[in-house]
Amino acid sequence: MTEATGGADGYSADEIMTVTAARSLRDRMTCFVGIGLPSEAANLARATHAPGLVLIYESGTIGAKPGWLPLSIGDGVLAETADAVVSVPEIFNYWLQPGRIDMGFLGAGQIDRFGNINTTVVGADYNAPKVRLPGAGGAPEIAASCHEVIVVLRHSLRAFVEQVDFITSVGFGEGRGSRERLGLTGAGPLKVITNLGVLEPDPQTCELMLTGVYPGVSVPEVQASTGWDLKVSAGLAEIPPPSQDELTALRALIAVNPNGGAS
Amino acid sequence: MTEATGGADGYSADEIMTVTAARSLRDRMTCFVGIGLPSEAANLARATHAPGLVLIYESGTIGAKPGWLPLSIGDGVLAETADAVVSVPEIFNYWLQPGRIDMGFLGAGQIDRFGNINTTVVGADYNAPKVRLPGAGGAPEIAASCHEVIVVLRHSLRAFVEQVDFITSVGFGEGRGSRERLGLTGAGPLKVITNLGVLEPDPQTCELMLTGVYPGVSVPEVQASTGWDLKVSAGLAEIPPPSQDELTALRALIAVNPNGGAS
Amino acid sequence: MAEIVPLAEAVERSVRDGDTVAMEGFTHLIPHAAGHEVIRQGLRDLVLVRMTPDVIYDQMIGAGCARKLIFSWGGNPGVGSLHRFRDAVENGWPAPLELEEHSHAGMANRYVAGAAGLPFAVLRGYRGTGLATQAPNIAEITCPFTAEKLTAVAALRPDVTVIHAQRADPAGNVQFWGITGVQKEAVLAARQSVVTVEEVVPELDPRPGAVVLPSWTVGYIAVVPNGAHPSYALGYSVRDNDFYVAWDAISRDRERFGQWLDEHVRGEAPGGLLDGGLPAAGAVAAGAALAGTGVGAAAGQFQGSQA
Amino acid sequence: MAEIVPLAEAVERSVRDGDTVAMEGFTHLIPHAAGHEVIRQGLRDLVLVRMTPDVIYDQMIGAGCARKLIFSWGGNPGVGSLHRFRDAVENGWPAPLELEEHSHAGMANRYVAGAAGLPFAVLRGYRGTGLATQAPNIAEITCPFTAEKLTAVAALRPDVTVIHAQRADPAGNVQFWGITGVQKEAVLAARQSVVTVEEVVPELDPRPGAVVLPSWTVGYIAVVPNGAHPSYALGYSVRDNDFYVAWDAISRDRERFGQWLDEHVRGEAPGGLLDGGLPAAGAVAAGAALAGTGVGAAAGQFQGSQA
Repeated sequence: MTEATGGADGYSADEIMTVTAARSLRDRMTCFVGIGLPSEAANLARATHAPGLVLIYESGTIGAKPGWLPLSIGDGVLAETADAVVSVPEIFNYWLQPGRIDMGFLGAGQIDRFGNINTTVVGADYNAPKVRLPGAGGAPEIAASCHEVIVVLRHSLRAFVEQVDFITSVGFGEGRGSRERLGLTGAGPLKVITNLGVLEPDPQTCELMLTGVYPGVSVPEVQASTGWDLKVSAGLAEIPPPSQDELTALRALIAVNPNGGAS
Repeated sequence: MTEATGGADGYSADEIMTVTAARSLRDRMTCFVGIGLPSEAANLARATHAPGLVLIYESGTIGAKPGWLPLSIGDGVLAETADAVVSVPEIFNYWLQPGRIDMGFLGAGQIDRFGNINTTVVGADYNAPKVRLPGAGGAPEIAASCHEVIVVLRHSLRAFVEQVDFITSVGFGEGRGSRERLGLTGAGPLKVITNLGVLEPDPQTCELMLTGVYPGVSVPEVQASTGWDLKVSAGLAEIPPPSQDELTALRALIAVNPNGGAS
Repeated sequence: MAEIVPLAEAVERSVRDGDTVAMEGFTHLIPHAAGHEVIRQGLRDLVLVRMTPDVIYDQMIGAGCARKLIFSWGGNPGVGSLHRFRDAVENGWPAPLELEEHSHAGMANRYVAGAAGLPFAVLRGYRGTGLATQAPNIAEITCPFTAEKLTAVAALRPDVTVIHAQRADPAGNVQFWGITGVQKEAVLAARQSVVTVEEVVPELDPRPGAVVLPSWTVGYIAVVPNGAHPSYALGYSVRDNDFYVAWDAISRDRERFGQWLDEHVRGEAPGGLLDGGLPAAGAVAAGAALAGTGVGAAAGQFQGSQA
Repeated sequence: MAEIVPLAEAVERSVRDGDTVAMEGFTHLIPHAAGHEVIRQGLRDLVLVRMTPDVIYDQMIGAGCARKLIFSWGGNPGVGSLHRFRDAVENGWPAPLELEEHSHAGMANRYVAGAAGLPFAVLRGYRGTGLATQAPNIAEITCPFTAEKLTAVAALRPDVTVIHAQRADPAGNVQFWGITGVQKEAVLAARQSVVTVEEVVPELDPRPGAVVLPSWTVGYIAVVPNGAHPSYALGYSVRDNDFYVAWDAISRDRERFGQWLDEHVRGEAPGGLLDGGLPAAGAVAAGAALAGTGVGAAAGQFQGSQA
């Protein structure tokens, strides 16, 4: 597991990553949430500025309101607090597929310059992988059908690669126009949020570029952790640090998790 | 409405028709039931020799146990007494379509020599019908997918025709082999039960032939009410009259119907 | 987010002349009150969609709201024919009615495709029937794995779907139970939706067999107690079977139908708009003298085909 | 009609070496006890099917039951990798494991097609992914109405589906509620089924959100209280999250895994048949010394992909 780099004002790199991800969610949005970092960020948003955020888990729970971070997408608290619980076929067919969900919130094993995600195998040979990853889960269709997608993962050369070994979920494919050619209805990964900063697609090429860094993080530091020649946006911004309220809420959320966090 | 001809021993032609239809159902069968005569017969069977009969209505009620004859396929009593209530898409897709149901019990507007059913229009021109009938409902897929089908309708020249004006539901199509060519998985209409007797398909040609008559009904009488040259089975049988128990049960069933019978 | 508004406002803001409107409810929970509001608002040229266009569409067709009907079974359940429907088809009164007809399985799957955001659905159906050649939106499709021939039906995507439900909460979440039919699919397939409810309650406690439509999937909610009558809402009312039987005589005659409409639909004003764009009552009943439609034959024989 | 029998008998009468077996339960209601019985009976060469082959299939794969896995997400939810699964794929221990992998949406629709008696289902999915070219049973399909390109997936029809449910009644009707996953479809798609239940109750009173499988759709029922552990049965138990965390260390090492299996699975005899065709416990653990699989890297990064 990546060690969190210590933050400046008493917050960790993981904490500012989660807070930044949470800020990307607007109140009353509908949000398809994966377990781990995405679930942490979405639940933080709901606990702070977006109390009306509608959390949707692939287990079929729509409008779940967990009081703590669930360890799995099927924890009982999700069903017990949901507005509606539907079957797994229904959550994919009636809810995700038609483009009914505003935001998809994904993790990744590898991600490449066009935001394509690999969660299947590391290594060039599918049949003899260097590392066998868990596989697709709901991610391919979340990446295809949500209005927009946010990817949350920690920065490393192993994770940010020129080209993923296997495309599990399509970001911008081979660049601009790929999504349209494939008939993917959503806008794709509009933000990749890491423990160093934020990447967003270049509107012209759809290549991910650096648009924000956290306080104390330098551009070369991010580039050194990225496996392609990472371009920097002309409008590069320093991302505001977590507020005390955000930190307090995040730590409270993790503290009540029966298993001490979904990391 | 066809006037019931008076029966010999204190039962009507409609009563022996319903009793004969009920006898065709075996205990613990699953039976997809239409409203009207089919529902009467199926509920009679459940009240007499087949208490474990599983009644399935297209409203999504599986294992309904109504204490009286429902007027519609969506009466509250069906949902309240069912083992399971499912959506309308589900009843057709998961329950009827896979061939999970033993028996389909249908009515008809017209029926022809190959057991094809018309409930759409009377008259040669679909766009200027002589009589507009209700349409297909669930019948086409019941006729296609139940293991076997029983059709219950009153005998008349108007109803029993050489060729139906419109094929709403396929019986044996153009004769033997048609169902296989169309990919219909069920065996088709193995019995047509009327107020005069019973027709069954000739095993060689699939043409409906007379295999049974009620007491007091003559073969020429049936032939005179049939719009094609009705063949008579070598094994033509006289169908036993209703027993006192059957009649009592049928009359009790109809008596408690809040609207006096679903005829 | 659903808005809770008076029925007249809900219909006014969602339905336009010429729209494709689905009013669903499978025997149970039929949105009759909303149908009456559509008649009162004098909406015209609607493409009406419904698996079982029973009494509710008989009234709307007779009142002249419809240009076309997309359906799978048009009868008065357990009673017989729909006389206004038949008069429109057989005699073009009060206006010709274009038909597109399907089987129940086909209609249900067309809604499923609409709800699922797919352009079509696949079923074992229609093969060998006259429907397959008569109706558009039905095509043969070949399984890419087994080469088996099956049937594809095109997705239904109504402009507006209207349903009746037992309850909503103040946030606009909707809950209905009992025979739930195809209403979830019909709402999710539509661009806009109107839900009439028996009541708004502070909280929707879970109910066995209940479908919940989250507020963000619903357009307008209107509180209309007994808004399904003569259909019913399980737990609130029972089906008025007597009305269905009585409808046979009311609807058989154009004049009597017109009088019924004036008295029981146009005469009621549940939420204003009574005078908004309505034809004079007399104009609607005017064609009645032309009647003599020969309907009613063989109703008993044909109802069995509802299954 | 379902038969209520001991678990060992249910498995013995329904599962054969080489069968395609689906054990479903989406985090909730995972049929762990039945999985252990399959291990105890020494079944071999199974094609295991499951959307989320988590700890239950890690155990069965490690025990040598499986020849092939058809799945969409193989991880320890919220914890990390499945080490036995990875050891089989990366090192062929205890036997090579053939993979056929899909997305969740694809797997769910494959069960839907199986339950619906269709040879395939259609979805918006897979397009542009490596899955589309890697896995069989995925094909492009063209809408006959719009010419749009979509994806077809072949139906799944397991020989046996195994699930865990809260309750059954004496007639063999089965009821489960909470997160109900894909279990209805998995049972209806299969030729045969085994359902373990927390208890048999005289009558299944209706429950909010409950799925009922009528007795005539189920093969065998076995009463196994807490039969989902470490998964849970809503209303009966809570998810043993500590066990999932502990499994990471147990499963990381072949020898420790073998000991765990001997102690907690093979050492238990819930219904006889303990000595029926089992390999000696030592033989299973024998390969443990060959370990050093390098698993465990990056688990934290990868779990996010579960969504």
